[in-house]
Amino acid sequence: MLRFVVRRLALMVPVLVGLSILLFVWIRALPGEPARSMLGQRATPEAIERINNLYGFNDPVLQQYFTYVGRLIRGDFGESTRNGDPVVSTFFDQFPATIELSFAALLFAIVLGIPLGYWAGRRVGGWLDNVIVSTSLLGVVTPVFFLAILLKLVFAEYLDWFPTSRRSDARIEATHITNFYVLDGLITREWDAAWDAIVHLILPGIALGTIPLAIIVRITRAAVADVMGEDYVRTAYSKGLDPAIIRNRHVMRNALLPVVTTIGLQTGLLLSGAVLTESVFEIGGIGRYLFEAISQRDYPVLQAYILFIALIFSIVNLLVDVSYGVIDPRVRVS
Amino acid sequence: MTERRRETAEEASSKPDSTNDQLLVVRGLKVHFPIKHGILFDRTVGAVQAVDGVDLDVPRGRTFGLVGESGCGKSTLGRAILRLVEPTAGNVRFDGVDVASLQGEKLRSMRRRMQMVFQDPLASLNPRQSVETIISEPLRAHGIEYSKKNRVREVLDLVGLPASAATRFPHEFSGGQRQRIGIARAVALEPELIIADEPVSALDVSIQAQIINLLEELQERLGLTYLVIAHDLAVVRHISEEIAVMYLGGIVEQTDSEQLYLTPRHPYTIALMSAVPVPDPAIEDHRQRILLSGDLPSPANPPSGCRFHTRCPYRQETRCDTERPELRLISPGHRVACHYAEEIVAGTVTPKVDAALPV
Amino acid sequence: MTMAPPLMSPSDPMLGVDPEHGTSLWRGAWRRLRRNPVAILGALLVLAFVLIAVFASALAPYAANSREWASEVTLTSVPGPREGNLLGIDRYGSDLYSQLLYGARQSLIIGVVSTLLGLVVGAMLGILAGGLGAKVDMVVMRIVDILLSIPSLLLAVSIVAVLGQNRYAVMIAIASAQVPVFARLLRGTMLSQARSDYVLAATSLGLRRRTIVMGHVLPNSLGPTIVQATLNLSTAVIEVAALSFLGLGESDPAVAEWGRMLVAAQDRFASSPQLALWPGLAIAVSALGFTLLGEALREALDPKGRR
Amino acid sequence: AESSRDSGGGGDDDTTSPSDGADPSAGASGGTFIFAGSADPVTLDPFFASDGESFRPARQIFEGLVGTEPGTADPAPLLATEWETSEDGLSNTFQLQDGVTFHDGADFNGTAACWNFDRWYNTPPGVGQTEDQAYYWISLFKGFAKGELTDSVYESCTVDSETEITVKLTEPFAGFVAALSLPAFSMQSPDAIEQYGATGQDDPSQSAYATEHPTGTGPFVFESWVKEDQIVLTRNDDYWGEPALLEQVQIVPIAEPKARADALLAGEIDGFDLVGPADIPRLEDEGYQILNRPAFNVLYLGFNQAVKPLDDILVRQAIAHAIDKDAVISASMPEGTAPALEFVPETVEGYTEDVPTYEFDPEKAKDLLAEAGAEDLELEFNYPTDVTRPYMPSPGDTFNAIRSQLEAVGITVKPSADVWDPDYLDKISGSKDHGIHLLGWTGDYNDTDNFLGVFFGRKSSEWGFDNPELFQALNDARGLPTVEEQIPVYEEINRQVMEFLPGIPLASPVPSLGFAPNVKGYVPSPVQDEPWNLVSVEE
Amino acid sequence: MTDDTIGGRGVNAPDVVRRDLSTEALLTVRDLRVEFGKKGQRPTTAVDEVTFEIRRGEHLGIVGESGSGKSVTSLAIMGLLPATGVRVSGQIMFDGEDLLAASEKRMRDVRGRDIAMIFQDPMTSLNPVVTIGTQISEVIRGHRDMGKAEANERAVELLRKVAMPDPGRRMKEYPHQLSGGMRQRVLIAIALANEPQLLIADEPTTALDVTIQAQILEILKQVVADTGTALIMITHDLGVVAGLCDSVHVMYQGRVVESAQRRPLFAEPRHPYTGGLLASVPRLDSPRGQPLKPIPGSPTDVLPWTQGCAFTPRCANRIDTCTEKTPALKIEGQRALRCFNPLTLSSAGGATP
Ligand SMILES: Nc1ncnc2c1ncn2[C@@H]1O[C@H](COP(=O)(O)OP(=O)(O)OP(=O)(O)O)[C@@H](O)[C@H]1O
Ligand SMILES: Nc1ncnc2c1ncn2[C@@H]1O[C@H](COP(=O)(O)OP(=O)(O)OP(=O)(O)O)[C@@H](O)[C@H]1O
Ligand SMILES: [Mg+2]
Ligand SMILES: [Mg+2]
Repeated sequence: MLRFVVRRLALMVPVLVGLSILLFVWIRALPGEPARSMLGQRATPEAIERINNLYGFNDPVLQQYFTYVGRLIRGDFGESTRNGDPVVSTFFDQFPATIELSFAALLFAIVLGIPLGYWAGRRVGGWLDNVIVSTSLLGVVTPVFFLAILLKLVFAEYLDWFPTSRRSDARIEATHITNFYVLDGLITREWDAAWDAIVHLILPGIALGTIPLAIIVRITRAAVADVMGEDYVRTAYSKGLDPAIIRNRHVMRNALLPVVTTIGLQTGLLLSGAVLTESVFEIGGIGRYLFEAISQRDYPVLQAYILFIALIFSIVNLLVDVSYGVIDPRVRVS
Repeated sequence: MTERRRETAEEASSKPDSTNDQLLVVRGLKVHFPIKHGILFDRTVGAVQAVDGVDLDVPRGRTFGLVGESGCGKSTLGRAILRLVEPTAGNVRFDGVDVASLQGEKLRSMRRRMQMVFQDPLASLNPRQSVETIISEPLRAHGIEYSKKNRVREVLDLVGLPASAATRFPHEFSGGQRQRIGIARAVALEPELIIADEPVSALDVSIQAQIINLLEELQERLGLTYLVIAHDLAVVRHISEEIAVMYLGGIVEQTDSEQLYLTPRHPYTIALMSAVPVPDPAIEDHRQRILLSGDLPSPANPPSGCRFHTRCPYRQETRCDTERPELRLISPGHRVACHYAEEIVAGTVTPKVDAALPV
Repeated sequence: MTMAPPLMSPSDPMLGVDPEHGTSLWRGAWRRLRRNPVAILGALLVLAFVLIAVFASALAPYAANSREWASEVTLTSVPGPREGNLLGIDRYGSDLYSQLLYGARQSLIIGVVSTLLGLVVGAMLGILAGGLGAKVDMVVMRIVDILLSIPSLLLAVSIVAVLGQNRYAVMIAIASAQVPVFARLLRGTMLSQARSDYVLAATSLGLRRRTIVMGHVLPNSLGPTIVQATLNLSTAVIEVAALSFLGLGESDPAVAEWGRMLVAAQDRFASSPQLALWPGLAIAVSALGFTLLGEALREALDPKGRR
Repeated sequence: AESSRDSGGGGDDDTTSPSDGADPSAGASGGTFIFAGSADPVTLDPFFASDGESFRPARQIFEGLVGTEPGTADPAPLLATEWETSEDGLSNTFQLQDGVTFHDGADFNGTAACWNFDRWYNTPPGVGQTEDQAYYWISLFKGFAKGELTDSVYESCTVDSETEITVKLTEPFAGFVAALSLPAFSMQSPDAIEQYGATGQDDPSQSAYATEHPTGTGPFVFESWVKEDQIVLTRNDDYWGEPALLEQVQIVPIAEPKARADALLAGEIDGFDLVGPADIPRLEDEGYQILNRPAFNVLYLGFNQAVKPLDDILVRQAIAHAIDKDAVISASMPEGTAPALEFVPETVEGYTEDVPTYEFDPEKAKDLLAEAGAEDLELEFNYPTDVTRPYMPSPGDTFNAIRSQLEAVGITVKPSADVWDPDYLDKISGSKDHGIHLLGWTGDYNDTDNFLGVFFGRKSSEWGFDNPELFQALNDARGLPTVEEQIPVYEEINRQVMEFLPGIPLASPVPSLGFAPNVKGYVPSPVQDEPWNLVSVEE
Repeated sequence: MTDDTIGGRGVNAPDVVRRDLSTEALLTVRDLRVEFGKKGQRPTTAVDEVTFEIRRGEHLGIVGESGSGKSVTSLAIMGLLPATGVRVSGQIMFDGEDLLAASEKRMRDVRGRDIAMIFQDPMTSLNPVVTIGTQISEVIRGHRDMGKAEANERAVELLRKVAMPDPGRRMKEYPHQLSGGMRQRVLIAIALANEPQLLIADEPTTALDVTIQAQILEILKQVVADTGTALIMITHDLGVVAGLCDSVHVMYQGRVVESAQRRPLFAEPRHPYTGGLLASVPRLDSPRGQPLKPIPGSPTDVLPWTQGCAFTPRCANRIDTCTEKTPALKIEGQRALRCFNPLTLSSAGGATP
């Protein structure tokens, strides 16, 4: 297992290096200059020139790349050209927000999706299956931001059950240690703050979680339907076991294998969706920030963030594979 | 002792060559599939020794049977002969031509002369091709002039399928009919050698005989040479003139069909023979059964010495686990790879009765 | 030795076979599709969508992007449904109903073109990887890995950023997000098909490698890819909207494009919700059509589905 | 004049504010005020900031020598009680407020004031000396002691006494005193900067001082900043002026105007800046307050004369006659927005009504086009997406309205939209590749050059014309030592510009603030100089 | 059992009367009929008119080629046919109780305790993600009030009984760590865990190699003999039946076409299908060169039973009656036969002594 993990980590290196080169070239292919973003509306050509010289934007791309790599090696990811914030520290400032959101979304998707998928998959073609499948399809085809706007309109503005935006209520005293607001609230025993953070996560979590939910429902359903037809389930029935044991030990434990993989694959989707959800709900996470970085040519942020995201993506997939090994003993040995 | 043994070995490998017309000559064939492991770059840390030093002579116009348990390397051997997998060592001469040395076009045209029939008839047919395409495509590929309608009909007729089958697709046929299509495709090229890898084991019992008979009839009509691979000793014995018994990548015994049945010499063959059930209560009730313990060891990590020694009821304290026995001629036309073949015949070496439970 | 079985009727040996065994695989799939109400619903939705897109100019009461009633639109109010304007006026002064119909055209064109583009490029990469051996495979798959490690929307956004804001940029952007998906899928199916016996058979028959890859492996591997393409049409329609939401896409604000209409309506959600609801619904329904069709196609082509 | 920071409330000339709640005694003392801006500040060290969101907390924490009259852009005493400019305009003497202390307890006095001037002038070369950081210093004072830019307008600051300093300039600078009202030139605590100002990074705007220890003399003391979430300030009990009524204020970023309105309606915030025009009726209907800032901006339709036939004055005039500014305003700007006559808003010195005007007259427009031989005129029309600026609350709508009007006179419009930053700005200011475009400007402080000079002071690819006379006139006007001397000159330049018609000034939209019904005492300022010490939130 | 009967060389003495068969039937299947049909589709009859009984300790063989309804019959007995789309009629009396009428809850008690089953494919019949130990002990604990440790002990004992090497260690292993033969032993252990009265083995050795098959059959024989369990052996391998079963039922297309004690059946098959099977299978002991006599056609060439004898299209012995009437299962002494024109003794190509 350890060998496997090490190997996978090692395999990530070429991908990340490739990505960093690709990104570097790509980002410099973006028209428009970071200098313009830095200087604003009425920047004079001289000022732009000075910025370009100062930051080396005029150097040959190759030279810029090596400078960049040189700094990377020293652990320096640079600073945002927009506001000078050190990229790493902003990333860690904002990342908790995105993780919290994604986690809420996944939680919603998993907690709801797996049972629904199970019920649908047990009787493929039954009325319950049809209801679940068609509802989950609706989930897939509704654009994330549209759903987000609708949820916000109905549940925050019209019904006033939930806050309209942001991660926390400014009126509630909260101490932030980790920047995971829910966690912070729990650590500091500021229960109201923790609760407030949870309440703020509900609508965005649902909006972001709906597509994963639909996907999880579908995969679970298919997996359950497949597993139900497996010989070992028939064996389990032939043993006269308690239905609950058959469901949990024999059906679900096997059906979860593809589901776990799918959950891992949702990471990319979640981050895409986070860009939109964070915009609608005004959450200061990396999604929104990254989008702004792209449109404003914030090279250092772009480079570092996309690399970080790719890294996280790979790590999540690694974790998925590892957890796969935990559930599936067949993977464990090899 | 050693001296004598070397002699017999030489004798064994030289003799068949000199005798009558051998269509296929295999010498020292090995196929090892590397097992790769590594942190960044794959290193080969071992190998699945699927085929590990096989000599084989298939006489022209005859049927040669290859029998052995699942995983012992039969299919790999068949494929290696056709260069469908690359052999690791050894050579294969087909009608005097070294198949291993052929490349590109030469190899391609050589393939026309050696064909294969597969175990799973459905899987070996492209589901998107009609029977007509399946049969005519190889003809086209080899630039063989043919009149489309006639040749396909001819071949179908040969394998006992109606002409109307030509326009249909594989999944519309029953298992036996599919196998006929597979055979039709193989014979369409008028090959000299057909390697049939488990040609009947996926078929219903009641159909197997049809296919076996078909194969026999085609051999008669077309003068084919067969290498029939199967795990079912009864089937192999039925159609083959010469049989080789394979165990864990190597051949342990080879002789003609009659001899093998009457006087099996290798302990594995003896056990195999005794394990095959016979549909006759009278015989079944009186049979002596030699049960082997355990399973086929992994070809990735084969036992030392005699590959069979871990399961062999006749295993002796010496040599069996240290020295790999060579396939040697012990009587005319009968070759066995066992150190104690003669002693077993003589009864000086007897099976251990106290062998462990079938592990 | 009798070989032709005496009773096998020479005219038709396949009497009374299982009804599933019709003819070719695709025709079998087609049969199953026709019997599947979900497929029919999906096909109807898609058909309606396509028809509307093609005949938008005939169906719409007003010209696209006419802005005839621009003077009646103020910052705070937009005329609602009324005589002559079935759904009311959009925020730029055109007939909302007409704009919705024309919007189908935009969505269809962008969706189809970008998916096709993604499919073609992805398929080419997939064929390279799956058909040209381990070295090419390694290189192509690393590239695909790299592309896949960037969330698709961000990839699309950065491409639009490079290519500028126009419809073609959007198409290319959405296509590029699909490329790795198709490449990977096709490569996977091709590699697994390449291991199957009929490929071995083709090799043993002495067919050329190209014939084997293009004539045997590829056709048998296309099924999942085609299913994926159908599903991706729905994603593409949604992604167009998402890009519009982020302010990227067709540059003319008044142009009839659902995503843009939906986004433009955002700040008037409270006073004129119809401006957002209709395009939102249109996106969802057309995406639903493609999804249903794709799902049904998947089931029809899935051998396991033939229970 | 008194500053609003002094007791006495809302200032003398009754403001544009509809809020009459400027009576401090009516406001309950204490409580928290939560205000939403549109983005997180970049830095809390205002010297290295140039964006409004960074200045918003800075206005509460810091004060400069000079403030503004509440509700206007006119300079008013703040930390300096009075000042005097020498005849030649090269020397300025400031009398300082006595008994003022920084939040860290240090005294504010002449030494501290000159320390600030010296700090600015001696900004180390490198990142800090770019317009990206020391934007206002560079654009107003031109140079530093060391580095690439050395021709500074600033010469020296001398401490005459603990309450008097003299600032010397190297050339006349009529806008000097007004410029000091910019938050960038706020007085900051020397001790705090010396203690926390060092940066590991070479970026001074991100020092520990600038993110965790901003220390000024203002009515509120910095408490905490959680990035992308909130800034918390608490009342400065030792404030030299009128201590704040509020116990605490918080500034939160909410990017979308509609989301800010939603948050206000949901009671999550007490007020916010930059109300979206579409949200105004919604808020008003619900009883929320909308306060308008006096417009201090201008939106215009620019012509790129590098593109034919825009270099033809007849074509420019034709377009001017084709546009119905009132219709454009009603379609895309908040109520109360006035059409613009020229390139400076009414509040700025040098504004005059006596400029050439071009009334809405489509027929005349068509005639002019015919006369110019440009009947089949096709124009690329550039506008930004995904942005709202105070002068451009809804660019898509503005574009759409103008497009319709242009099409009505037979001009074919080719829309071309870009993301504001940097694509659009790059295209307009950095390339020749554009046709007519929407752009505008919000003034920083009361200085005509801050408008006209910025627009027309030099040859630029935005306009694509070369008019040396105009450039020279603007250059000369800038060099006049006093505002009084400048006014007639700028009036003349305004006339000249409208004759030349490089673009069409469209409007000066009023930026609006939204507040909960119970917020009192907020005085909007055209230059956003809005200290919150008199704001109160009633229970 | 003793070691030497299984390990090494074992000798099976000719034991014609091996077991003490009680006279009273343990299981009686009467007129079993199973129809499959989805809504709107024509139902297909998978099993029809199946009648047989098995006594305690008896070994009964069901032979037939693929699709003949062997598995469906056994699943019907177990009550494991799918819940929807199936119609089962007839009677399955087990120990005096009609299982077809029993509730699902009651069936749960019966399954794994009174009746157990071993399936064909040992590779897929064990849950890949659950340890062997759990898979054995869960069936023990499911039917008996037994603690975990005790159940584990019993499981180890069972593994030892099926000659699993190193049973203690195997408990913690997963199915993929075992070879096919060992997995089949585990399945046998599971089936025998509660000492059922009836064991149904559905082609338990088809997926295994001959040498392993011999091991498994030997073990099966042993454990069944030890516990006195009645055994229904389902197979298409006539050889397996020949050495194991007391009586044999040959099925074709869902119906029993011939049943008899094994010796008479193999010695003189009467149904053309039985005879055809025996003549078409190559025998190891038959002299080379003796041609096989295949059954012509394929199993898909069938006539619905309603239109006559299903085997007619492939039958060499067919007469006109075969397509006119449906043959009934007629009992002639020790034998039951469903044929209008059965083989005579001389034409039976099958068994040669
Ligand atoms: N491509 C391959 N890579 C690695 N190992 C392989 C490969 N092909 C076969 N083997 C291994 O080689 C051994 C021999 O396989 P082979 O298929 O030749 O056996 P076989 O005798 O034909 O078995 P069967 O009767 O099951 O078909 C097996 O252990 C198999 O796992
Ligand atoms: N769930 C099902 N739905 C519909 N038909 C079924 C189902 N299960 C079995 N059948 C049909 O019932 C018939 C008998 O099947 P069964 O599995 O009993 O055959 P079998 O004799 O066990 O064959 P094999 O030797 O292949 O296991 C077949 O025609 C099969 O198609
Ligand atoms: Mg094989
Ligand atoms: Mg079966």
